Amino acid sequence: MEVMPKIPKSWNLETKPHKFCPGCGHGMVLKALGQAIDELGIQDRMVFGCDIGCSLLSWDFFNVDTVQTHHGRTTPVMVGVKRANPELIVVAYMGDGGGYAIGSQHLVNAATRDDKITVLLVNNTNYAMTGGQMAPTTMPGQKTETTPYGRDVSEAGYPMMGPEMVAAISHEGAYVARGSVAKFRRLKAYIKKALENQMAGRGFSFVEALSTCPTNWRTNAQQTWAFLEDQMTKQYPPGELKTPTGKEA
Amino acid sequence: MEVMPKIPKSWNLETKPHKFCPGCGHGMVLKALGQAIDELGIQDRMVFGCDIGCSLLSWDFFNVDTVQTHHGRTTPVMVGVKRANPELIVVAYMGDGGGYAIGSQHLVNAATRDDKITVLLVNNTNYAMTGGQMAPTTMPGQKTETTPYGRDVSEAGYPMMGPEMVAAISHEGAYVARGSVAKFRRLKAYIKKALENQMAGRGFSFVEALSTCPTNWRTNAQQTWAFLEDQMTKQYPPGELKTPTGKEA
Amino acid sequence: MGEKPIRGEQKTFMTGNEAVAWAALAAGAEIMYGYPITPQNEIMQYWTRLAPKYEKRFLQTEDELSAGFTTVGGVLAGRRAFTATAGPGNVLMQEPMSMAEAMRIPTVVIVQQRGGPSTATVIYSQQEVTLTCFGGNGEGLRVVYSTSSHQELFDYTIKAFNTAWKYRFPTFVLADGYQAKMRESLVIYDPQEKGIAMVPTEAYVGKAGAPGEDRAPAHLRNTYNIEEELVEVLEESIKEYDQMAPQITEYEEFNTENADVLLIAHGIVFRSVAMAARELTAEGLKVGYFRPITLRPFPQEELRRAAAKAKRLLVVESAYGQLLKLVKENLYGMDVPIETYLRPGVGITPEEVVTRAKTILGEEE
Amino acid sequence: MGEKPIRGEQKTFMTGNEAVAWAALAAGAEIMYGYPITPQNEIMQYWTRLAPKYEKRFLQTEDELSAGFTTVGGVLAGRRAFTATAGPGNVLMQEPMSMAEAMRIPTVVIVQQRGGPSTATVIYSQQEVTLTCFGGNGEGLRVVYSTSSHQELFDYTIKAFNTAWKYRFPTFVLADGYQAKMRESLVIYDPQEKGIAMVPTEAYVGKAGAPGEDRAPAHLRNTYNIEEELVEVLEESIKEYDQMAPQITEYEEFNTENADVLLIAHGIVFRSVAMAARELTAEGLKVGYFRPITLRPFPQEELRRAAAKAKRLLVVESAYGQLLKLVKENLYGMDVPIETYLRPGVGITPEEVVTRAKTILGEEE
Amino acid sequence: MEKTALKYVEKEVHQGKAFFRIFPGLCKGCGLCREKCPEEAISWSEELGVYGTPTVVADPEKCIACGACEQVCPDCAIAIERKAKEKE
Amino acid sequence: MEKTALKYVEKEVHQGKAFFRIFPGLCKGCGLCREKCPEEAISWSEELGVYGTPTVVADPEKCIACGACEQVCPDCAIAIERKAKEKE
Amino acid sequence: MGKAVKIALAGEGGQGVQSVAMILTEAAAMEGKEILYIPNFGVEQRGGVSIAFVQIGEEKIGAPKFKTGDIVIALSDRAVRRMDMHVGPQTVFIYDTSIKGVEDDLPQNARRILAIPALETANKELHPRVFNILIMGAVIGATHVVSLDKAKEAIEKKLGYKFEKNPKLREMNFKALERGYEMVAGKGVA
Amino acid sequence: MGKAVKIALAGEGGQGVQSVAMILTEAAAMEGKEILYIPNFGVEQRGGVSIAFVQIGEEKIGAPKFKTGDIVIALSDRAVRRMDMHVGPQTVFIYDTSIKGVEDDLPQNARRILAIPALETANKELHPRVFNILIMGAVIGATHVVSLDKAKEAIEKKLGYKFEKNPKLREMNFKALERGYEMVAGKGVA
Ligand SMILES: Cc1ncc(C[n+]2csc(CCOP(=O)(O)OP(=O)(O)O)c2C)c(N)n1
Ligand SMILES: Cc1ncc(C[n+]2csc(CCOP(=O)(O)OP(=O)(O)O)c2C)c(N)n1
Ligand code: SF4
Ligand code: SF4
Ligand code: SF4
Ligand code: SF4
Ligand code: SF4
Ligand code: SF4
Ligand SMILES: [Mg+2]
Ligand SMILES: [Mg+2]
Repeated sequence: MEVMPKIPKSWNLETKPHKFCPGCGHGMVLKALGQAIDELGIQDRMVFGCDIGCSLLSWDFFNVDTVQTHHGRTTPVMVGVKRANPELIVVAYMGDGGGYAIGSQHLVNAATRDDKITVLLVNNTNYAMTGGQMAPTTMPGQKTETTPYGRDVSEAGYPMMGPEMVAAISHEGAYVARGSVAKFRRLKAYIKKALENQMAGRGFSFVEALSTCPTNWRTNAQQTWAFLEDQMTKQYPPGELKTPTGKEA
Repeated sequence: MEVMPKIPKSWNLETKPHKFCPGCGHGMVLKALGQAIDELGIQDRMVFGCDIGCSLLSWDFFNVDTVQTHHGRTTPVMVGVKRANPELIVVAYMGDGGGYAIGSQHLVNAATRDDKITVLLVNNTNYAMTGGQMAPTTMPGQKTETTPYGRDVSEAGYPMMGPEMVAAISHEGAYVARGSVAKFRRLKAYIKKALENQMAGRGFSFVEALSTCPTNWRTNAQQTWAFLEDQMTKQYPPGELKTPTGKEA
Repeated sequence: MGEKPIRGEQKTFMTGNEAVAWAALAAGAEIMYGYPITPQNEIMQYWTRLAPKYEKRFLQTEDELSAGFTTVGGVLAGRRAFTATAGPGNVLMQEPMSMAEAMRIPTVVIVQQRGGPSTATVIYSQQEVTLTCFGGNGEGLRVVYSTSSHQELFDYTIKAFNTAWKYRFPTFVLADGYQAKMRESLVIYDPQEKGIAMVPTEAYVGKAGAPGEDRAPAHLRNTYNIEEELVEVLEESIKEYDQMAPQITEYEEFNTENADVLLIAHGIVFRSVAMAARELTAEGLKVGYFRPITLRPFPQEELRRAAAKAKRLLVVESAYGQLLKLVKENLYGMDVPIETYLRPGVGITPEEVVTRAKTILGEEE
Repeated sequence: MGEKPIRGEQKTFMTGNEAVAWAALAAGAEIMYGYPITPQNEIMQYWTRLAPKYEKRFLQTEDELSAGFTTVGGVLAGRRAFTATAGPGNVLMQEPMSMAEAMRIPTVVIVQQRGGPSTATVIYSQQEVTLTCFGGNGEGLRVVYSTSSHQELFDYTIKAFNTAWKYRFPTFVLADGYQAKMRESLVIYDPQEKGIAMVPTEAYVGKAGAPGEDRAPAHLRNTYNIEEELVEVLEESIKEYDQMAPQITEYEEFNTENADVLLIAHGIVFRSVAMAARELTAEGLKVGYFRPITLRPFPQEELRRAAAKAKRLLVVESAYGQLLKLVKENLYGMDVPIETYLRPGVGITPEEVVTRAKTILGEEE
Repeated sequence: MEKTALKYVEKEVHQGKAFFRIFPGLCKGCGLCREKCPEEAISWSEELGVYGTPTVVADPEKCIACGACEQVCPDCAIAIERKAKEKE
Repeated sequence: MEKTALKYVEKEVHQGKAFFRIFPGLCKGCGLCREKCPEEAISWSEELGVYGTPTVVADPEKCIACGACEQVCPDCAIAIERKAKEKE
Repeated sequence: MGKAVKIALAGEGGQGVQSVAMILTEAAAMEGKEILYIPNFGVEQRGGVSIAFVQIGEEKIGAPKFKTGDIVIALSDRAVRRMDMHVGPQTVFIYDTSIKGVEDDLPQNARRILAIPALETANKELHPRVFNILIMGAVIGATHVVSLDKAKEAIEKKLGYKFEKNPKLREMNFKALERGYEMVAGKGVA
Repeated sequence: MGKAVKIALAGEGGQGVQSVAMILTEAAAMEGKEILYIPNFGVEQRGGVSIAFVQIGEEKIGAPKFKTGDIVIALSDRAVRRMDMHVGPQTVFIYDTSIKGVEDDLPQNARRILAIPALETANKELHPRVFNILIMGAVIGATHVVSLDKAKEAIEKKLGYKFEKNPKLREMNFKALERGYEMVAGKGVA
């Protein structure tokens, strides 16, 4: 028997190695998603939508029907697909810029409407694809291309607490969680629950994944983990914020 | 001495009677705002921005520098004004459609950024100017032109809890309240606090005003008050959600 | 699909917005996603009234960006989906439509023009011609039908779905606030009964079969890493657009043989022009008209033929030269003098056209 | 206003985006509000680096709608404010700019074109010509300078602030991804030192004095209740626009006397065209060029004069006929044959232009 | 505000301690004041308002000059004026 | 996936109870696995990865086949395989 | 597209000009005529003068709005002023006698100006609610665009459900129609 | 705008082709030449082949990109394949001898193809870090667009702060520059 790398069945092998940078958290998030798809056996009825941002590099990532949309617009495209064919399981995959800045009206309204879709948002504290500008999630004091002297919250604003916001406006059957690529199993569990929530038709489901961007952070492996695990997790506490049956025990 | 009607000094008498319908809550909200302006003595350094929606009918309402902007865009215009000239006291006046639907990305991001502006949002549970379509705030079961059989929350979504959302993402110095034209004094007090908060440079301030729209509700005076006081206030509890010094005692 | 909404031909009397809603139903449209804006609101309002009865779907979205992108999503899922907008909403609609243009997604959009620029008026104009034909950051690979009566609003809304799905370019039906709000008579019908076959829809995503096994997965994108990839895709689309053009261009003309003045107008203004032409002809004057029905692609050859026989052209529009630009561009190389009657944002009556034409005819003598 | 950013003339070597940031500083711009998009990002990045030193303001907004509307707000407050965008961002920017157009708000926008339609490429194109000149639901009452070198990016960015504030129309500086990202030499300077006076800014709101007492309050609107109110405002703006036009149109030409081929191009493609023209001339061929610098208003008279003396025109652009449309429209009535070399979304080298021109010259023999 | 908007109809109320004034040129006849009056003191008047609809009038016997009607009137068409002496 | 991506280098680890496999054709040399190894068992290897950067190798003495490295690798370049007998 | 009779009706929000237009065009349609009816609309939901532009003819109607009408009816002072722009030398201008203070604002160039006691008649002889039907009668009296019988049929169609409950209403409406007709017919305006 | 020498350098992300371009154009600018340098850029932040398009001449440079270069240098197998489109009959194509498996992918129509042991030389004789400077030397050897002295000046300007701390580095870089130059100069390509 040929020895194969341990790659989720739903991944598209032809496009591997993928297009993300070395050490990019997108790869881990998509691995978690791939495994979740495999475990739930939904590859055949999935539609994966990816945003503009580094997430677009996943346009041919899966052996799953995929639409690469516009910056911030993956939520409405997937809402449109899901409502047109509720049999499908749709995932809107986006960055923090796409979800919390240019597409925040879509996120907020889809959550309020309780659209039965799954939004998977990668929080890497910056606009990665455009070369590392500030994102709504950039940490106080963090240097980016548009906060070259560090994010001054009194001018440039505070970090956006996405799952907290979604939890505040979503409803009974919604699922809201924040995971981290540093806790892979848990992240995968959240993603799986979010998909299951959609499969059960219970409500909107939203997972923010704390992720890494060594390229724009300009960090080596050690610094990458440190920034994610020490700093980001302090600002953005992982955990489930809303589950259809109440908070995680 | 000539007997004059009791009209706030900051109102522009030349354009009175104003353009709102008989019994329109906009008139009451703007009366509260007018009195607040008078009491705070800020008429000379105010900039009033009004949105598209019935709020646009206030484009010449005050003897105050006024800009009528685009649907949903009053928040960014006022952010632009305020940051360009922080001496000014700016009010972004809008409807629930402008604030929670098409302009929700601006609301959410201005709140997160803690922009030092005051947003005054009129919740009349519908898109009034366009003739009574559903708004994000339309009540479950409420009939509108686009929910002719009553708002079915499972299809058309749930009412948007605006102040709750803003409270969830805003910061220390922010002020967030929901008032009602049925409780005029309290509404005025909220608006005044919101303006004071801006004057003190403490943070973002946001007041949602529960309001009336007899024209599109197709209600007589009694039904108008009943819908506002019995039904709307149940869905949308008035009160202060966030004050710079903590919750209202 | 539920019951057929229309049986037989029915002469009715309704607003243009109502006519659109019925046409979409008749065409078998399954979904409308939209955002309110005057003067197109009643399309949504009629649709929502009819939707449950015919098992149609509807969503009032949070803005026009969402309306456009959800419509794109609906089409990707294989549904005959449409939206409607106007004015500032049409400006925003260009973002989703540029995606539809890039990815050849057969969206249908009804545009009820209103005054511009900016919020301007909620009423009427023909100022969204350039925007609808060439909006977005592309080359305007779309189809735009400009209608001038309720009958046409009905007919071309049905046709728009077929053009869109046959050629896979975003297709627009252009009208205006007057058309939206006025009532006049028209005959509504079921297209099948009239022998009009509806082009079948097809899902782009969520097709039958396991992707990667039974079939290739759909990997749809609008972004390319290098210029050469893009130009290749664009050239293919342009080729197909140009091939399609002669098959779908439409126009209408009258008295084009040796006209002293050939009137050119589209949409509702064309009605005033037609009346004026008929009246002037009755007075023994040599006045004809040419009306492009497809503004994009433009009936270039046909207009050139007509213009070649005319002494002068008179372009009449409720805009400041948007049709005029199309006319000049398409007539390049000819030198028939072009006169204009341009009234941005306001209606034009037959009397005004008659007066203007007579002035021109007078000048000529 | 802090220290002068530039003293004396300095020959430097930088990217186009850097040149824009320096030009804005030199022009005394006080505010940039913007949203990141490749290829304009570095304008924001340089601005944010320089901002604190010169007491400039900056905000990265939540999207281009906000960037445009905050810029409008900044200008209303009396500041020299600008933004920069590209591609899909430029599509969205049309909504705020239609408000600026309606209300005569002197915003300045730098557009670094990229491939289209839709997200397409982050690299390069000339496909935003129609969008930048005529975007929105209006008549395109704006000024568009198309630059072709870093020196011009610098010069025209400064000029844009003056044109905007003098005439109160939104003003665009058009360039592209190559210009944004490439490095070449230019001379930067302080406009005052060069005798260029900056047109003073003026607040629309928040002026001195008590409104209603010392002065009339500002009651600014873009919405009208009836058509006739709108057309009145529009006609006034159009009149002022048309009066302004001859004062600000700019162009450049070479060898236009009896050219066998007159090349027409703008922006960076013009550079290839200029090189080709020079090379062909050196070979003894009669080849000239005409380059519109203002695409809006268009140098109509000047092009007509040049074209009248040419045997053929060759329009060269990295788009599928956007400049071509402008040329045909502005030359209407003439019949010089127009040849084209249209390469949507990809760069054009001098060699390609030479080849194309020679083919045409060959055909002519 | 046109001159006609400044015309008013006045009633002495609250046992002569206050005036109830209605400005027909401002009143749109919405009736909101009427519903809010705690004393049910307000009724429709013969006098027509700005839109040709009836305006309101207070019953001098019932009105206690509480000001609720003034407060809710979206058009500032009602003014309750307590007489000066009362304050003394 | 090109054929070269399927080449792998294998080490017996965890006292022979498992394999540590690295697929150089997938490894981008990010080093994230190295930092996450609880046993500090991973070091850089001579073998170059897909971008010409060093790949990683596990020290058979130290590696306990915990799988942490496999889990975090964004490129699925590591596969830890416990031998079948272990399960028995 | 052919010539048509052009009618403009203007009044305050509550005066029911739009329902007059609806019923009138309905009647014309029932007679097999071509009609075109468009209300004015703007940003305000209420408060502006409400105008109905109606055209009735034998052939398809051309343009939806017209500069000047054949018959222009104004039912309030604001309406009188607002409609001035729609009056031309061929216009018969009709307004209600009860409207005060518009003497100086009446159109200067109308073919004919007619004041009718519509409001008074409705209020005193009939019922305020049938004021608009009376106006409809006046329009027919001035134009003969439809027969009174068809007009009654259209009223029946539109309001029949109300008449069921209260047959007196039918009578009153028909009466109003006729009274309106009489106020104008034979006055040499049609 | 005049003719210029057209140079395209392509390699993997870490190989430093963009800094070669920066230093080279800096040197040319210091010599009073006109330069135009543009990197390729796309949606991927890393992972694609990195290309620097450089032109150096006496007059202002025309177009920023060119179809085919005078000198095209490819430093990895992917770069060899990617640069094929930029090679024409006037092109001198240079690649590193260490690149394996590209025999069939070398351009067919180059004026001259030259394999140079740049990587090996850098790794074995000098230090892997000066590989890109060695390549810069090769470019100069092939084009003589700047003098070696100016090149050194530019290196000094760019890396001087590092040399302060470790003067050995300066020596190594200059050495690399010269070794690269020698590998190509006099090979009849310039
Ligand atoms: C309308 C529009 N504006 C701006 C852009 C440019 N743009 C592309 S990706 C991006 C930011 C991406 O950041 P994020 O969403 O956080 O994703 P990441 O790259 O960090 O994964 C921006 C601003 C665009 N493509 N479209
Ligand atoms: C971009 C755009 N889309 C749609 C509209 C149409 N429009 C005008 S007002 C309005 C809704 C107003 O509702 P709301 O904000 O709740 O204010 P209200 O009238 O209820 O006070 C809409 C959809 C517009 N003007 N611009
Ligand atoms: S730039 Fe950052 S987010 Fe984007 S692929 Fe690279 S590491 Fe990942
Ligand atoms: S429509 Fe409703 S919100 Fe608008 S003015 Fe009338 S009552 Fe007020
Ligand atoms: S609330 Fe005011 S407008 Fe309404 S009826 Fe009373 S007085 Fe008149
Ligand atoms: S003042 Fe008080 S008691 Fe008197 S009428 Fe008004 S609400 Fe009634
Ligand atoms: S985490 Fe994966 S890609 Fe990164 S160094 Fe380890 S094996 Fe290589
Ligand atoms: S399996 Fe565990 S112990 Fe072994 S190398 Fe990986 S992380 Fe280290
Ligand atoms: Mg991000
Ligand atoms: Mg509302």
